[in-house]
Amino acid sequence: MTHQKLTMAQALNHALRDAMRADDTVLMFGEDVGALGGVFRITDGLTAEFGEDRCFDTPLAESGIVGMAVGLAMNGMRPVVEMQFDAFGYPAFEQVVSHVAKMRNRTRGKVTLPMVIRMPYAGGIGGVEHHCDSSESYYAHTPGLTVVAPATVADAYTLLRKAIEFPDPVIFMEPKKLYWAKEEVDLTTEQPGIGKAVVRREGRDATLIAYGPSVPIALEAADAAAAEGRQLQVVDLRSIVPFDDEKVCAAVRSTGRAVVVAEASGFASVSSEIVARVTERCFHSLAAPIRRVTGFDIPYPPPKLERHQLPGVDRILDAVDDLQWEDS
Amino acid sequence: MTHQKLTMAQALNHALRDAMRADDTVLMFGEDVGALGGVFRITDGLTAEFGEDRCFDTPLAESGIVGMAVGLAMNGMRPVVEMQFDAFGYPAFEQVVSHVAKMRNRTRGKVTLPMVIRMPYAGGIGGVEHHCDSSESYYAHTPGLTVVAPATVADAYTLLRKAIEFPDPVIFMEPKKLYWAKEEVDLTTEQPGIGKAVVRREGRDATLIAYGPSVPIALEAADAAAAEGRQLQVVDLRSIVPFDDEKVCAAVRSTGRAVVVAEASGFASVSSEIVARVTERCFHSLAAPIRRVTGFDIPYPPPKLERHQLPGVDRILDAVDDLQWEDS
Amino acid sequence: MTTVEERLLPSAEPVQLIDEHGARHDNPQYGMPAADALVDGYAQLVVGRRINDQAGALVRQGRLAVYPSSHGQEACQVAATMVLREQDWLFPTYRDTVSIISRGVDPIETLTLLRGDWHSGYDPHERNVAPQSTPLATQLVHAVGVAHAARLKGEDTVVMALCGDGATSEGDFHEALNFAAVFKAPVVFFIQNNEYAISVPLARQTVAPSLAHKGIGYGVPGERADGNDLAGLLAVLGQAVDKARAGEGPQLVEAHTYRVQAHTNADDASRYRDDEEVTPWLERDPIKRLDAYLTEQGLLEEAHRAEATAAADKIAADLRDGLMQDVSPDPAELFQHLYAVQTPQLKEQAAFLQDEIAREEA
Amino acid sequence: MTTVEERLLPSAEPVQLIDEHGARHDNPQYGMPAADALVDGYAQLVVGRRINDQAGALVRQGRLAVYPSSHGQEACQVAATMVLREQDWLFPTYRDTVSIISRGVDPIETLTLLRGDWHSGYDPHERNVAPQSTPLATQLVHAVGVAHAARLKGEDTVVMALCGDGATSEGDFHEALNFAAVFKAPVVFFIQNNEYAISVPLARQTVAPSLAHKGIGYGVPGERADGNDLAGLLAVLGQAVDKARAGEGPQLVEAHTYRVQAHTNADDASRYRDDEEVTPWLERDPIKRLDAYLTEQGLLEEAHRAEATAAADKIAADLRDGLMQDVSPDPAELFQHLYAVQTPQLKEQAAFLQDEIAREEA
Ligand SMILES: Cc1ncc(C[n+]2csc(CCOP(=O)(O)OP(=O)(O)O)c2C)c(N)n1
Ligand SMILES: Cc1ncc(C[n+]2csc(CCOP(=O)(O)OP(=O)(O)O)c2C)c(N)n1
Ligand SMILES: [Mg+2]
Ligand SMILES: [Mg+2]
Repeated sequence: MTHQKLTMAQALNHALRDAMRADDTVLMFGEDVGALGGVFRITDGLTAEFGEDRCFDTPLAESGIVGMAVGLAMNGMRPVVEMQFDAFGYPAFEQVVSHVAKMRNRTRGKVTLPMVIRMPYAGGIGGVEHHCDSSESYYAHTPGLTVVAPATVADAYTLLRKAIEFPDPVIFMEPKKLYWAKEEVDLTTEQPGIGKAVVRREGRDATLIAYGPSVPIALEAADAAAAEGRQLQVVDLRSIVPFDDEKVCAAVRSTGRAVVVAEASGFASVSSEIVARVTERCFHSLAAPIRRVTGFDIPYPPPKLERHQLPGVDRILDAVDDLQWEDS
Repeated sequence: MTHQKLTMAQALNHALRDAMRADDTVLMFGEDVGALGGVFRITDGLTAEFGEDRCFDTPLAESGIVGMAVGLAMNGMRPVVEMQFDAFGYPAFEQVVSHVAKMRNRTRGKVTLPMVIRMPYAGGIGGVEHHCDSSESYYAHTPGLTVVAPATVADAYTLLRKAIEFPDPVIFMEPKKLYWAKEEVDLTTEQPGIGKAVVRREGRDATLIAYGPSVPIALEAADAAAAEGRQLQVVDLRSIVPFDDEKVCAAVRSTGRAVVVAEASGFASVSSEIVARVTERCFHSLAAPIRRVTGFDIPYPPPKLERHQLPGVDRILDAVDDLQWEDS
Repeated sequence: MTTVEERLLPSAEPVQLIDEHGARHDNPQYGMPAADALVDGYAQLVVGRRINDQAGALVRQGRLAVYPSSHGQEACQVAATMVLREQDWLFPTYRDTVSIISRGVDPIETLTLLRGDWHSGYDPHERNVAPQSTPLATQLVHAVGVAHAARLKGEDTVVMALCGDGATSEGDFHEALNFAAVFKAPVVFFIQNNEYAISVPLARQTVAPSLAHKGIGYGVPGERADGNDLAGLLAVLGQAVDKARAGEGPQLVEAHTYRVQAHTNADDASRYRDDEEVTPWLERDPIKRLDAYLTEQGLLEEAHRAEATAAADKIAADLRDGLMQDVSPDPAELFQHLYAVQTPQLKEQAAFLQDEIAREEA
Repeated sequence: MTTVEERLLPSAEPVQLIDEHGARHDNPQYGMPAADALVDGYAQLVVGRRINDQAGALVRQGRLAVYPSSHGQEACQVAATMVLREQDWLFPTYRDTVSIISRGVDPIETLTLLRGDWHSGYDPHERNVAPQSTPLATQLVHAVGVAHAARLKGEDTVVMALCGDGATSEGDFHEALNFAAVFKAPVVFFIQNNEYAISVPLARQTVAPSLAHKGIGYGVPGERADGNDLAGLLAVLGQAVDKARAGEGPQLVEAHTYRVQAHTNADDASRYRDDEEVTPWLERDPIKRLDAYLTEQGLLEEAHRAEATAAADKIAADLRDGLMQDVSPDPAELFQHLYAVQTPQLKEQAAFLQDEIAREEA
């Protein structure tokens, strides 16, 4: 356990390195993850330290990458693969949905697939088309997958270590705009694991539910609200599947009001699910319908317009204002 | 307009035939849709009537099929393609999400893709793995697609005709267990179009919201409830995207209670969206939280266990009973 | 000196060591397999044929939901496993039931999928047989991963990956061959070209000179064999397995055979092909010709035939008996196998169903 | 009599009509293009080079978000469009800006994508140029569809579909070639093999004898050319286009060239390759050798050079001026282009944003 000031990219790199040191069946591969160290440098230095057999470039084919990982996992390895950007995970969708998610169930647990699919996801980096998708809802809707999204540097390390140790396949969504976020952290796995949400900020007036890139925005909004005298609680889901119903519902019950914040388009999404399940479970504790602040139902915009798509502090505060404070 | 007793499969066949007669840019292609007439016979006789150039078999590759349709649509054709079973649409996911859904937006409307992707979907036919998926949520979550699911023989005709005439790409989900459902129908396009829900049964006590294969079950449940003195209203969405907020909300407001019935796994799905958006809009009209009767969050079961996955009359009635009739 | 093209392109004609009349054809590159292998193979063909026929009967009796038969393709089915060692892996499709059983997997467990009890019924690790793959060509990339893992572990395992002619059109076929070649993974890609993908004939699938010609585009040697000649298949597949095992990287073999029956019992082949097309293929039957050859050579005696028939009778009876028993999978299983640790959501849903069933039964 | 292999396999060496020293090499199969085509091509190369260099400068000035340069690949860029007729189609990738502009598309509209204003800036129907494709190889199947539609309409249109060496590994490459072959679609698949896919060298991408060897697996004739020799490219691509137009079906051409610069300005090539590897390729520059050849032949005079330079200066100035203007796309557009008829949901969301912006601005 080391106390260091690190970026999220560095923390992820540490997690991979430590996992590969701890277990020599852990392999890392994908496009440009070898000599280059990945287009975001998450795999920087791994080939140098562990050799070509442990961290390597593949031909340019995402279905092949995921499919090969399936085979490696079937035969004793713990593959970690990178989809260069989350939209480039779509060519592998068939492998993910029909095999990664189903192999264990298909074989009644005889074949397990301990593997991790890492995806730099979401926007806020001024990327051109196909570089800023938020595809977590596709995976979260697919039974058999575990879907995780860190929001802090510390969690990036913890959750990636836990994902690699996890006995089943994990879709690991890395909020790419936070890659360069720096924090003073202890690199430790002594943190809540997969399936556990955490309350990042206490507050009695309303609950903001967020994950991945939306957590820092939610915290900012809570700061701003506090300045106006409203105490917003912020829950960081960390794990989308499994979902921490207990923690999330307890939080919402304690305030009676909630806003879900997510960057993905809202329609038929993870944010819809959160609204639906929390409402189902906490209906009589709610003073107002749960609001959503999500991306619009449009393709991710070009760089010059992306700020309109991203949930921002003002939009969150507007939604909070909308929680029928008067009439309830 | 002809009055006939037809199966849904036949009505779809008529729709294709009439569309191909009306417009010779309409093409039908995919796997086994030529001489065989499709594994469900939806394209029966089309090659014989219109020739190999209008209805034809392709090599076995779904991404190729959808991608080729994109190109044909770019160059003046109106392609209709069949994914043999909806789970075999996944290899084409990249084409659907990155191109079919985005081409019009990408080119500011300069390139339009009038095309239809037909998918026999959902279960209830005792099919082995990969033959009974319900993938509508993946498409509904993808901005730029239009997603339609008929529930009646008449609508199968109407909606397919309208989908083929539609200026933009339509994902056309055909509830395969209803292929053999027979009805006395008029084949007409003088019906509400894409984007319009219809109330299939009036009722003042609670609203069942369903689409595709779940509509007949919802109607059955309403019959059973009526026998017990409860009047259930049944709304058939018909169109998932665009969603008929107006009609659905009006229906729910009129009863104050609702159950969403859908065969797909519930998590992060179309059913989550319905609960979320109706709750957001009708919160103060609701006497109870909206319930969901959906498939479990598991891969579609093997034939011998499938009945547990399908929303059934009892399960729907249990959910209706759960709508807090006493305390509200 | 051979050019790279000579090394990678297939023979001008499919390799055939025994023709349809049972006559021997010598081939400079491929020797005739040992007599005992052929006699053993003969018995396996007879058993394989019986499995196909019995399974067909069981479909008609409603004991199996569906059965994609390999009737007429038994030489491919049997050869694919005969050339493997115990540590090797087989990656079968839905049509390769005979291959799986000839690999030693329990027949009833093998038919779990087609019976509708569960998605797959055998433990893949027991005999190194992957679950039968329904989504076409998708298993081929898994095969590469399994082979590569073996190489990383220093094992000399070979993976036999099966697919049909139709499946070669899928993107995953391409990615699998390329990955295998680049990583020199010990995989033998074995295409059973039975001329049809459901109703679609080969000519609609590809206009390549042959499917074996696809190898060179990946730097993978391609070879083709008569798919109804067990001897030729054993020679060609045997050599491919040897090369892969020796570290020469993946190999591609196309067997030219024919789907004598419909795609499955649910299919109606008369809608897309004439019976006349089928007839000549019945003459090319793999069992008939091997019988003729071995008999002519004095290698097959009545005792062998009787033994093979007895083995076939036994497995047919086993299938009949095994499938007559009604197995009802436990609904609780629906929630048990997705994750090592059941999620709270699945726990809730399992409890819901249990309660529902209890109330139904009450 | 040529065998099918001879017909479909590429030449033993990449076709080269002018070598890196500007010397002419005769080829029995490919004649030297007409002098005026070469002189015109020369000017286009000079302009293309300037577009690349100017765009690079504009990235450094923050006027473009990113620019994947085709510096060193201009011969491919220019040849790809020179061989086309007006009714033909071009399917470019993100790296093919020069090709698009040489096809006649407005330069500023072309750079809309890389400037970040919108996903694509030109009307594809105006010059029959598809939007630049970012997801690799996915555009190749569209090209087949466009070509097939043209055939159905009875037009003699040809589609030029571009991709890189890396993209050949994607499943869609495979499906596109196979569909084109089966439907005899008039597509010329033109691979610019610049030896890298970002950091990944060709040897990691494939161990095939060449990328042109991929054709035979689809029954598609493959050919390869020196990618820095405009003359050879015009000859080879010209013949491929002619054949496709004549109804001989798709053609595959691999140009062997080199990515002289990093993948984009955001890439650091020093992490994965040595400068020594790059140096010899600078010697093989496409402009230099054409200049040498044409000068030697007395075909290129100072006037031509001056004219080319003037055209280059002009386009550089146009780019500079055009990109200095700050274009702010209207946020309302975010909701306008998804559907012919805006959905109620998008109407609501557009109103929401409009209101938000109004309040911000208030
Ligand atoms: C990805 C995918 N698409 C479509 C199907 C439906 N399907 C099942 S078998 C089949 C034909 C396969 O033909 P081939 O590969 O030649 O194998 P064969 O059945 O002849 O053994 C098709 C289209 C499928 N299983 N998977
Ligand atoms: C489907 C997909 N996967 C990954 C990427 C990310 N990516 C962009 S360019 C590139 C390398 C492409 O190499 P190549 O095809 O050789 O073309 P070049 O850039 O050399 O012109 C990669 C991996 C992408 N754009 N699309
Ligand atoms: Mg076949
Ligand atoms: Mg390249």
